[in-house]
Amino acid sequence: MDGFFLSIGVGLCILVFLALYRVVFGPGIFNRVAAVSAIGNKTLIMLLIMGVIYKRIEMFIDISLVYALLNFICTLAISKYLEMEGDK
Amino acid sequence: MRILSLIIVILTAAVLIYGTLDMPDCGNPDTPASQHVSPRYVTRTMEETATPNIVTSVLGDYRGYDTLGETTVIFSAGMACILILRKRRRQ
Amino acid sequence: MFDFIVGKYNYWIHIILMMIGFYAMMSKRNLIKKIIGMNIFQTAIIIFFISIAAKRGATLPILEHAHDGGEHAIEAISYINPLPHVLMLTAIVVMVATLGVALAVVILVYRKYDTLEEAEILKKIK
Amino acid sequence: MIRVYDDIIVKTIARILTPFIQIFALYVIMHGHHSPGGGFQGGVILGASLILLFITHGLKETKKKITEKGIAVLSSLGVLIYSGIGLLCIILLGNYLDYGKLSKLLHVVPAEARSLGILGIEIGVGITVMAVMVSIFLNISTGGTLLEDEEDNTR
Amino acid sequence: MILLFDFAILIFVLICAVAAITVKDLLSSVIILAAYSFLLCLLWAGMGAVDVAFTEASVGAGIGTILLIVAVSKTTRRSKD
Amino acid sequence: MNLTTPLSILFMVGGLFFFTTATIGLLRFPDFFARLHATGKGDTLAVLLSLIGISLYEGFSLTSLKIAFIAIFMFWAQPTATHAISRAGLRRGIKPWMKKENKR
Amino acid sequence: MDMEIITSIKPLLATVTPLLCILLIILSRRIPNLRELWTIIASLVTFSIVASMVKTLYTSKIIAYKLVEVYPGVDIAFRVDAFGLFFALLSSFLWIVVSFYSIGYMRSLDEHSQTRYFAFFAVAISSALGVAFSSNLFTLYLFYEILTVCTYPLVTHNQNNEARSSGRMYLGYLLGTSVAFFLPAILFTYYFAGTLDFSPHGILNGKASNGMITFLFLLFLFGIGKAAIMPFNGWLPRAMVAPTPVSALLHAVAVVKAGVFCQLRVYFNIFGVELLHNQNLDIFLIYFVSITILLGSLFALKQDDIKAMLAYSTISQLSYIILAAGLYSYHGMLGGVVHIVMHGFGKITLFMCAGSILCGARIKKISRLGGIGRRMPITMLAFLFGALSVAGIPPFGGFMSKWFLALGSIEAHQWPILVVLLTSTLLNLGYFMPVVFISFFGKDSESIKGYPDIREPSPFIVAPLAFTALVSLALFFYPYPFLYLAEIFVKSMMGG
Amino acid sequence: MIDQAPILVVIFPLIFAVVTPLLGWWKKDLCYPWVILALSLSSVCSIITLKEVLGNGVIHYHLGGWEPPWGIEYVIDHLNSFILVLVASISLLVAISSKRLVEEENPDKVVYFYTLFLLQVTGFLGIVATGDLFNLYVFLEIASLAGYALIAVGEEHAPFATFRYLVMGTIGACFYLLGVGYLYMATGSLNMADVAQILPDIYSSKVVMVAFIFLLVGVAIKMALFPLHAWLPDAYTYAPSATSALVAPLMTKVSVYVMIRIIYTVFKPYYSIEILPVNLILGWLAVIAILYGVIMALRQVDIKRMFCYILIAEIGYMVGGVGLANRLGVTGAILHIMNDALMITGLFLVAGAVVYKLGGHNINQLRDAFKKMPFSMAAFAVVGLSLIGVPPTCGFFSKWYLILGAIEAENWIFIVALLLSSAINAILFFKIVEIAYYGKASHAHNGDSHGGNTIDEAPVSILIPLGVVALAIILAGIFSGKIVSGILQFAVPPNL
Amino acid sequence: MQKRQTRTIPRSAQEGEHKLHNFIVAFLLLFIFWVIFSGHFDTYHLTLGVICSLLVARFSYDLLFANVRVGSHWLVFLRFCAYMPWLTFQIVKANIHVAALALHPNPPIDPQIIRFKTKLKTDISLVTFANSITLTPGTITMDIIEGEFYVHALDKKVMKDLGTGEMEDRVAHIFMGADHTNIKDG
Repeated sequence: MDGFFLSIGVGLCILVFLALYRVVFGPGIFNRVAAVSAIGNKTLIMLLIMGVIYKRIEMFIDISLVYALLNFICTLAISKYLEMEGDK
Repeated sequence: MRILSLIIVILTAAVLIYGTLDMPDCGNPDTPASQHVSPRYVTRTMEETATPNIVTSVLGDYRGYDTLGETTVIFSAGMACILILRKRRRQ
Repeated sequence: MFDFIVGKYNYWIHIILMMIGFYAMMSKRNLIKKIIGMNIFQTAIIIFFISIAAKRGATLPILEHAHDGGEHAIEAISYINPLPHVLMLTAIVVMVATLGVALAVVILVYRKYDTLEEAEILKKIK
Repeated sequence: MIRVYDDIIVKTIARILTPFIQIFALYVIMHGHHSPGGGFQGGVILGASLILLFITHGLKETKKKITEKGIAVLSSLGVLIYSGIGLLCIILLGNYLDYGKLSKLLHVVPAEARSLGILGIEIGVGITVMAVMVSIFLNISTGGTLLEDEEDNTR
Repeated sequence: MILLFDFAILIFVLICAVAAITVKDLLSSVIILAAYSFLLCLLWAGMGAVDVAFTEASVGAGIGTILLIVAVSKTTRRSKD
Repeated sequence: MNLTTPLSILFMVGGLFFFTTATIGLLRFPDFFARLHATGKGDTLAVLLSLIGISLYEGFSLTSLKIAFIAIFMFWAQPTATHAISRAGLRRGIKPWMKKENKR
Repeated sequence: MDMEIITSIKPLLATVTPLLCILLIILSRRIPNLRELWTIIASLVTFSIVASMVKTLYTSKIIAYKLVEVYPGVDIAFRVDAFGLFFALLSSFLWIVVSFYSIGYMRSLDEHSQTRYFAFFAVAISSALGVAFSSNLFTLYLFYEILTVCTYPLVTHNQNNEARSSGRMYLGYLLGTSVAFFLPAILFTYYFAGTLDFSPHGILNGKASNGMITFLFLLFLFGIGKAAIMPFNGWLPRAMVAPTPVSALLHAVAVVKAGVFCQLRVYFNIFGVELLHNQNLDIFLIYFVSITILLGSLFALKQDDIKAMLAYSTISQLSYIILAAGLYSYHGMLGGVVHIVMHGFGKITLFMCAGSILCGARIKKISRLGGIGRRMPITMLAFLFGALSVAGIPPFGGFMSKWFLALGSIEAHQWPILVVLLTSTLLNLGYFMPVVFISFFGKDSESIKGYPDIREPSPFIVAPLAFTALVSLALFFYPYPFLYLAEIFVKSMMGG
Repeated sequence: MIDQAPILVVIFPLIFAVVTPLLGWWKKDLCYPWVILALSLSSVCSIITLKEVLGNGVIHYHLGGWEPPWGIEYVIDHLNSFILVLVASISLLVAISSKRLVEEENPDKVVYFYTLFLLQVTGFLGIVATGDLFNLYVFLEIASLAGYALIAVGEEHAPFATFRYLVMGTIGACFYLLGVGYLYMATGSLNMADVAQILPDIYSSKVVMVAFIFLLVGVAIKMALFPLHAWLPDAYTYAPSATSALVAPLMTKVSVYVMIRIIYTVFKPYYSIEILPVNLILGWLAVIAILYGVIMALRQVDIKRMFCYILIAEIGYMVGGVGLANRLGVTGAILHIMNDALMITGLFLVAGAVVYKLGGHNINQLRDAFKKMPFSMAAFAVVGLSLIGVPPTCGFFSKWYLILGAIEAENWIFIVALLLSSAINAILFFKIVEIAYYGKASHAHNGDSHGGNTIDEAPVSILIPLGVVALAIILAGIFSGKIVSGILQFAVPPNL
Repeated sequence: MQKRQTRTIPRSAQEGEHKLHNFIVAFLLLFIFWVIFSGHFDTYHLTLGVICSLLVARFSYDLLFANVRVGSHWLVFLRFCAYMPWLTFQIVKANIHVAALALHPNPPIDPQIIRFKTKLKTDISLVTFANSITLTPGTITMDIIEGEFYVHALDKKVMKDLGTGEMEDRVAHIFMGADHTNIKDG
C-alpha cells in the first residue's frame, strides 16, 4: 500500500512540476498566483501522503491544516494588493 | 561587479564542495552528529521532561536559553520595526 | 559512484542554492531582490542542517509510544536527530525577524530616495 | 494596503474563519508537546489571523479589537513570561530556566514540572510572536503611521 | 524511498530559486518565493523534520510572503534585474 | 483486505485524476480566468477526494475528523480565494479572453 | 657598581610639584598676579627639592623610587644619579629665572591665553625633570613624549598660520622620529636585553649581534629627534615662532637638552661606552655630529633673524655635547656633560636678550639692530657675555667645557675633532660679534631712529638676563656643583 | 545569589529592555534612569563575576541545570569576565551620555531607542558570556538586529547604509551558522569545550577545515576586517551619535573576542598555525587593514567617517595580534580590545558632543572648538594621544605588546605597519587639533576676537562619561602592568 | 472591551442576551473544535481547552455571528447540511465538465460574463450563493456590486444552467428563517 501512496506522491510531484511552469513563466502575476495556490493544494495532499508513508499521519495533519488556512490568507493579501495597486 | 561576485560565489562554492567530500552520506545513522549528543535527548526526554515531542523538549528545556534568545530576537525585530518606521500622527 | 552522488546530493544542492542566494545578494541591484536572495541563502543553510539530521530508516523525532509506561524501549537509532531541527527552528525565527527589519529598512530607503535600485540611490547620494 | 477591502464575500469568510484559525493556533501552542508545533508556529498563525482581519476589515475596524498599545504590551508580556519563569527558577534556588525546580511550587514530579515549564514558555513565545508579527505587519503596511488611509468606499 | 521525493523537490526548489531572482517583476518574484516555501516545507516534511516544516508552512504562507507583499505594495513593483 | 482499502485507492486515484485535469487546465486554458476555473474547482474536488481516500485508509478516528476539518476549510477558503483573485483581475482591467466570433 | 641605593620620594615630588601647580594656575586664572605667584612658588619649591638631593649624591649614593609596574620588568620608576641630577638642577634653576622673565615678557607684549601658557610651561618642566630622573628607558620615553606633546601648545602659542605650520613641522619631526625609530629601538632593546633599566655599563653588551647593535644605534641616533642632529634639525629653527621665554627655556635648555640627555643616557647606560668603542661606533658618532657642528654654525652665519641665528647656533652646540659619548676619554666625556650647563646658561641669556630687544624695540632682525646697544646697554652687554660664553672664550663658562672637549679629543687621538672645535669657535665668533658690534658702534637703524621711547624694558625682563649673564661669567670661576656631579658621573662610567 | 551572577549579567538588561516600552507608555522620562539602572546592575554583576573568576577560577554555569554537552553552558574564564566587565561598563558610560543626544536626534522615539539599546547590550553580553556555539549565533543576531534598527534612525543616508550593513551582516551571520553546522556535523556537539576536546582527532578532516574558514569569514564580516569592511564607514557615520558610540567600540571588539575564542579555544592554536596557515593570512590582512584604514582616514573631511576608518585600522591591530600566535601578541590583542574600546568610545562620544553642540560632523565645524568646548576637546586630546600611542596613555601599551609579539614572531612588516599607522594617526589627530585650535584665524572677519571666547560646553551627561573615558585611558595605561599580570596572563590561551 | 460597546464590529447583536447567547454558542463550537483537534481527553488538556476556547470566544464571538440574528441557528444549520449533497453533486459535475474541457484536444471554451440581480439580502446568504456559484460548473463569481453578480462562465451551457435560478432558490431557502434585513458589514 505504501507503494501506491508513493506513486500517488510521485504523480503529484509531476503535477507540481507542471504547475511550476505557470509559476515561473506564466505570463503575468495573476497566472502565477493561481498556479501557486494550485501548488499549495497539491502540497497539502502530499504532506498527508508523507504522513501515511511515515505512518504518523496525525503529525502531518496539522501542517496541512495550516496550509489550508494560511494559503488562503496569502492569496487574499496578494489579490488585495493587486486590486489596490495603482491607486496608492 | 557582476564578474567579481560571480568569482566570489564560485570560490565559495568550491570551498564548500571541497568540504562535502569528507562528509558522511546524507541519512547515514552513524555520523558523529547522530551519535554524540543527540541520543540522550531521544532516550531520556520522557523521563526527564515528560514531553514526547523531542524537538519541543530540546527547544523548550535542554536548549531553552536559545529559545529565550530566539524570542528576544523576535522582540527586537518588532521594536526595530517600530523604531525604524513609526511616525507621529501630525505628518 | 551512484552511492556517492546519492549520499552527497543534498549537500550539493544546498550549496548550489546557497550560491544562488549569495549571488543575488551581491550582484542584484534591487533591494528587494537582495532580500529575496537573503531568504534563499538562509533556507539553503536550513536545508543543510536538516540534511545533517536525516537518518535512513528512522522516524519523526516525536516519540511514538510515549504513554505506555516504558513498554517499548526507546532507541536513539530509530528517531531522527532532533537537535538540528531545534537549531533550525531558531534559525527560521531569526530569518523572519531579519526579513521584517530588512523590509522596514527598505521602506525607509524608498521613502527617502523614491527608488529601490541601488545604482539610482547611489547616484542620488552623490 | 490596509484600506478596507470592500468585498462582502471575503469579509464574511474572513470573519467566520478567524475564530477557527485562532483556536487552531492556540491548539498548536498548547500541543507542542505531543505533535509538531509550539509557541512560534502558533504565534505566527495567531498573528496571521489578526493580519487577515486587518487585511479584510481595515485598520479602523480591527483596531477596536486590538489596539496598538495592546500589541506593544503583549509583545513585552511574552518575553516577560519567559524570562520571568527563568527568574522564578533562580528564586527557587535553581539555575536559570531550571524548570525542575518548579516542582516545589506545582507539587508535581520534576519531569512534569519541566513539561509545564515548557508549556509556560511556549505561551510566552506565542504571545510575543503574535504581537510582533502584527506590529511588523502594521508598521510596514501603513508606513509607520498606523493610520488608515482615508476610507475609499466609492468603488 | 522518501529520498525519491527529495530528489525531485530539491530540483524544483532550485528552479524556483533561480526564477525568483531572475524575474523582473518583484511581486512575481515574491509569489515564486511563496511557491519555493511550499516546496521547502514539503522537503522538510519528507526528511522528517515536521516541526521545521510546520514553521516553514506558517512562516512561508502566513508571514513571510505577506510581509514581502506588503513591502512591495508600499514601494514599487518594478525592478531592473 | 477489507473494503476500505480499494475504496481509498479509488478515491485517491480520483483525486489524482482531478488534480491532473486541473493542472492540465492550468497549462492549456487560454487566459487567466479560464485557468482559474481549472484550479479553483479541480483542486477543490481533488483535495476532497484525496482527503476522503486518506481518511478511509487510516480508518475512522479523530484523525479523520481533523481531515474533515481540512475539507471544510477548503470549502470555505478555496472559492473565496478564487473569487478574490478573479475580482482583482477584473478590477485591474484584465480583459477576459473571448472567442473570436464573440469579439465582433 | 655597588652604589648605595636610597629609596626616596623626592624625585617624584620634584616631578609632580609643577603638575600640582597647574591646578592652582587654572583655578586662579582670573587673577594674573596670583597665577604667576603660583608659578614662581612652584619653581622655587621644585628647585629646592632638586637641590636637596645634591648632598646625597655627593656621597656616591643613588636615589630610587618605583611608582608602578607597567609590564613585567618594566616600571615607571625614578632613579637619580649624578647625571640626571645635573640636568635637573639646571632645568629647575633656570625655570625660576625664566618664570620671572615670562612675567615681564608676556605682560609687556600683552599676550593672550597666558593661563594656558603657564600651565603647559609647568608640564614641560615636569616632564623635563621626569626625563632627568627616569630610571629606565621606558620612563624616559614616557616623559620624552609628554614633553613633545605639551610643548606643542607653547610653540603654536601665536595661533597664526606661521605658528600652525611650525607646529606641524615640530610635531612631524619629533613624533615621527620617536614613533618610527625611538619606539622600535626601545622595543628591540627590551626584546634583546630583557630589561630597560639603565645600568652604568650598558645592558646590551653581549646580548645582540653586532649588526643588531649597529642597527639599534642608528635607530637611537635618529630616533631622539630633540637632539637636533643634522638630518632632523629642521624643527628647531621653525619652533622659534614660540614666545621668547619658551624658546629660551625649552629650546635652549629643557627640550633640546632633554634630547641630548636622552642620547647620552642611551649611549652611556644602554650601550655602554665600552660597547660603542669596541664596535667603533664612537668614531662614527663623533664624525657624524661634527658635520652638524660645522653646518649648524655655517647656517647660523646666514641668518638675519636673531632667534633663528640662535637656533642654528643651538643645533651646532648640541652636537658638542654628543661628542661626549664619542670621545672615549675622561675629559671628553666630562667636557660634553659640562657643556650642557655652560651652553644652557649662555644660550638662555642670548635668548632672553633677543626677547628683551623684541619687547623694548620690537626688532627681530639683526640687520636692524644698529645702535640698539646705546639704547639698551644692559641687554646688549648681557648678550655679549652670553655670546662669549657660548663661543668658549675665557673667562666665561663655555671655555671650560670646550677646553675639556679639546683635551678629550687629544686624549682620544681624534685630532680632526680638535680642528672642528677650533673652526667652530671661530665661526661662533663670526656670527655673534657682528651683532654686538653693530649694536654698539653701528649707525642707528631705521627701526630705531624715529623711536625715542626705545629703552630697556621692565626689570622683570632685564634682571633675569643680567643674572644669567653674570652666572655664565661666574661659572668659569666656580663651576663646582655642576662639575662635581659631572665628575662623579664620568668617574662611575670610566671607573668600572 | 553570587553564583547566579554570570547569568544575571545578561538577563538584567534583557528583562529591563522588555519592560522599557511598558514603562515608556506610562512615563517617557523614566526610560533613561531605567536604562542606567539596568546597566549598572549588569556592571555590578559582571564585576562580581570577574572577582569570582579571579578568586576561584573558571565558572561553569549550567543553564536549565543540564550538564554541558546537552544543555547550554556559560563558561566564564578570565578572558570572558574581563570583556564582560568592559562591555557592561562601556555601555553604561554610553548610556549615561545618551540622554541629550537621543532627545536631540530622535525625540519621539526615545522609548524604543532605549529598548533596542538595552537589547543590543544584551546581545553583546550574551555573545561574550556563552560557551555554546549556537547560542553565540542567537545573541549575535540579537545584537545585529538591534544594531540595524539603531543605525537606521540616523541622519541622511542612514537607511541605505543600514541596508548594506544588514545584507553584509546577514551574510556574516549565515557564514558563521554554516560553520557551526559543519562543525556540528563533524563533532556532533555544539559546546565549545566539548568540540575542542573532540576536534584534535579529526583535524585532517576537510569538513573541519571548511568549518574553520567559514566561522572566521563570518566573524570577519561582523568585525569589518579589511576586505570585508565596506559596510562600516557609512553605517557608523550616519548612525545617531549615541548608537555609534555604543556599536562602534563594542561590536567589533566582541567580534574580535569571538575570533580569539574560535582560533584559540574551539580550535587549538596548533591548527591555525600548522594545518591551515590562517594566522599568516590574518597577519597580512591586518597589515593591509591598518595601512588602508589610516590612509583612508587621512582623506576624510567628516570626523565620524574618519573615526570609522581609524576603527578599521584598529581592528587590524587586534587581528594582527591574534594572528601573531604567540603569548605576547595575543596579550597585546586582548589588551588592545580594552584600550581600543575605550578609545573608540571616547572618539565617538566626542563626535556626539560635537554633533550636539556644533551641529554637524564635518571637520570644519570644529573650528574654535577648543575655545567653546575645552573639556570635550581635552578629552579628545587624551584619546588622540592614546591613538598615536603616546605613553602613559593605554594605546601605547597595547602597541608595546603587539610590537614585542611581532618581534618574537619576526613579523617585521607588521611592526612597520604599526609604526606607520602611529605616525599617520599623529598627523590625523593634529590635523583635527589644528582646526579646533586655529579656528579663530579663519573667523577673524567676524569681528572681535573675544566673541568666540565664551565656553559653550557639551551637556554634563556627555562630559561625565567622556571624562571617565579619558581618565580610564590614562589609568589603563598606567596600570596596564597590573591588568596584564592580574587578569590577562590567565586569559591568554594556555597552550600558546 | 466591554465599555466600548458601540465600537465593536457588528452593529446587530448588541443587546445583552444575544451577546451572551452568541458567546456561549461560539464557546461551545470552539470547544468542540478544540476537542477534535486535541485528541487528549484528560482533565489537563480539557482545562486548557476551556481556557483557550473562552479566550477566543471572548475575542471573536461577534466576528463569528455578526449580522445573524439568533434563534434560527440550528434550523439553518440543518438546512445547510441538506444543501451540501446537492452542492457536492454540482461540484462533481463541474469538475467533470472542466476535466472534459481540459482534456479536449481543442478546448471548446467560449467564456462569457454574465450580470444578474439577486434577491438575496443578508451577507451570509450572498456569500453562500457566491461560493456555490464559484464551485459549480464553469462559473466564477467575479464581483458583487450592490446586489448585482458578475459571473464569469466558461461556456454558454453553464450560463443557461445558472439562468434557471435553481441554486439561488435553494440558498434562499436555507437562510429564509434568518432575518433578511439589509445590514452589511462595516
